[in-house]
Amino acid sequence: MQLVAENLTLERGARRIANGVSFVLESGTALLLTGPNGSGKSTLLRALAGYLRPSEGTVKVRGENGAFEGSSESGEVAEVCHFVGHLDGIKTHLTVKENLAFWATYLAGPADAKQSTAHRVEDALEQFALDALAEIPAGYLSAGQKRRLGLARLAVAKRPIWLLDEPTVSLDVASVKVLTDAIDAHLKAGGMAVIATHLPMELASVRSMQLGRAQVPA
Amino acid sequence: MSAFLALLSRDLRLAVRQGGALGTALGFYMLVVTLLPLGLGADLNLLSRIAPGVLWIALLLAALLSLGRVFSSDYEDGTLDVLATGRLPMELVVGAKALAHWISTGIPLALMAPVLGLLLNLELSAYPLLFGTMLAGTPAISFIGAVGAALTLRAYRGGLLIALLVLPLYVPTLIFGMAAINGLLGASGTMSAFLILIALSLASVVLCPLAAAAALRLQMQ
Amino acid sequence: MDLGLDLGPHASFIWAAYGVVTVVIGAMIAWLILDGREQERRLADFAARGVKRRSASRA
Amino acid sequence: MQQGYLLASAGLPVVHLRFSAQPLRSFSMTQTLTQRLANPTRFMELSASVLPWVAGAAALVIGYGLYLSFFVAPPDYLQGETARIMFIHVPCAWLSMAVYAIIAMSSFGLLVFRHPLADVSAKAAVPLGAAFTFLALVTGSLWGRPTWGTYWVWDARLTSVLILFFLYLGLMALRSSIEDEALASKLTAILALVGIVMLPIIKFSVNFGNTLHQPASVIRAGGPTIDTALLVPLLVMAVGFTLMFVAMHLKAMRNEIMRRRVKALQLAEVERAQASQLAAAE
Repeated sequence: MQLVAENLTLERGARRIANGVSFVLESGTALLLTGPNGSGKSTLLRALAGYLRPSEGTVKVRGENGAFEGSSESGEVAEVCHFVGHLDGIKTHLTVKENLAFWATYLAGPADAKQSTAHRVEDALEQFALDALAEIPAGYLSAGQKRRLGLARLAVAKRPIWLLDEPTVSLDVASVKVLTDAIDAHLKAGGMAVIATHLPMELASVRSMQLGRAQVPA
Repeated sequence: MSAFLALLSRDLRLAVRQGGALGTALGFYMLVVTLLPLGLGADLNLLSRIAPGVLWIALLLAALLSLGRVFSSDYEDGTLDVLATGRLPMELVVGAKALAHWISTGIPLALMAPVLGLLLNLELSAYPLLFGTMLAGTPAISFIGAVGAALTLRAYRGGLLIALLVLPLYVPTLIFGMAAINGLLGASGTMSAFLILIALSLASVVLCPLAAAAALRLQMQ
Repeated sequence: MDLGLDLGPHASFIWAAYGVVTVVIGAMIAWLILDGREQERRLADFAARGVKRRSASRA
Repeated sequence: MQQGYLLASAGLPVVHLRFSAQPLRSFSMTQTLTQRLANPTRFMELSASVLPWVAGAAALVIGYGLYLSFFVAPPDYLQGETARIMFIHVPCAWLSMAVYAIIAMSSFGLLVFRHPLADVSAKAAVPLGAAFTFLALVTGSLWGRPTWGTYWVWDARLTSVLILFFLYLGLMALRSSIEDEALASKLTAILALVGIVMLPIIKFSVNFGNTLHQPASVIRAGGPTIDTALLVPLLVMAVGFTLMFVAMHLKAMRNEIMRRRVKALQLAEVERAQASQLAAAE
């Protein structure tokens, strides 16, 4: 599987954020987006997920044999990706387990049919060291715990593309290790990840792309 | 379908856990119905004549109160972004959330209407009709309101703006809701307004999610 | 307001109607013209300083 | 110039028509006529030459219409002189609906075809439509006082025009409360389309009550029922008002395009300042 961005031009309001960004991401690799604040990392991730329609260029998913499988414009990329943004997407009135159980049902695809929802939730709780907190309302969690809960969503449904926006923010060293292990396992299983970060991440198979300042007109 | 039900039940569960929203809407409903006789004079004949209209208008306003939060809480905590990556089309996300609003707010308000009818000297025999027409009309209120809530997601002065956008669109619901009660109560006993009210609700259930979903997609950029 | 017209007992309503229309439409036209002048002035100001739009510089 | 990228790919040699605050970048012979008319620069040239003629024609026709309405048209045998209010009331009422239709069509053009001028047209038309709707209400009520004995009756047509006025207010309020202008345009367009779907339903619902208003009398099968002595001035005024609206709409669109150019220039200046700051730092 490949994630292909072709000549993306992105605009916010009347401001140009990115100009002519292209890349091909193969199965089993991660792409780190680096660059200063305001260089368009988040915007690029939102365009990959299909929230933001590029003013030029396309985002596509290609299958094993290079065949076209879908584009972000028609929402097909969104359906095969996990998006973890700055906000965790957590309901404070639900318990940790209820939060995950909802996402496990809501985001489930054909790849998840083998395992029951409860099973997937248990696995995710364990993987992100949340099992002790399972019955606690998410509103009581610390910032780091909330972040882990947000990231645990990655484990409740199998999706080949992970789009992570500054995933290590408010995580302690041990939790960063949990996250990098999860990403490495995901890559080893043939997944892909695009990660916006200002800190280097130690991953097995990684390329990086430096985003500059928004392009200045001539 | 399971994603739709999961979203619906999550929203209902949140409505129960948060609790406050429904209580506020019911309290507001009761208060408006209380204020009107105080303002209009407590002539029982007058009150029983205008009771259906008073109950409908107060219900519209009370439902409007809780509409603002339908999408904004999910937008603010990032849930909406993740909902958009589901297999469920945005139209059905809107449908599930508007349906949850109807169940958690519309139905309790409709149930409350006959009780408030007591205050307005409404005939006891009218209660089933009143509840029936409100049950038939409130889906239109939730679904049309969802369009307003979606359009004003990123607007400042959201609450007042929703009222300005949505109340004119509630005019048909109000008129046919009133006409349905009068038609069923009156000597003519005509059903036509009641049937139109049902048609209006069904049409808004089908059409409103299209507009609301388009509005939401634009604002997630 | 005598234009040699006898508009009957309700003349004031007729004059009021025509008056409101004149005032509102007049105000709209005045606003359109003033707004247009203002925008032209600002554009001319930019032209005088040699600032060009992104697209204009590329075409 | 280009940002860093992993794999170079050739730029697509396609002209993308899209909504933006600036005119389209380049023009090729392959563009269709509508695309060429959609170009704001072209619109500015065309409208500049057309506008004085439309405005002049509107002034002449309205002047002639006023002469007809006051000095030629006889008093109505039932309503007397007050029927003269009709000559301004009906054109305003007609424009209140026609302008909403134009807004709805422009909104459709923006949402579906992303026509660059469609939003300019919709945005420019809303305040004009609101003003004509307001005038229709005021003149109608001034006509109603001597005729019905009251300034306002809850008759079906008056009520629907009042609700139409609220829809206009909603369009203006929504646009003004969203900061991102491109987003505001599209959301307002959605609201305008919701409105055009709801209007017939609102009209139908309001009709459910009794109507005191005279039934539609100008356009109906079997020919108009108004006497030609009144009909001619009415039609002349309607044409005059329509021409006046076209002129005002063109002018408002021109102003809006200029306003957007000013914004684009301001933005270019900000970016330039940023660039020079960056160059100085290096």
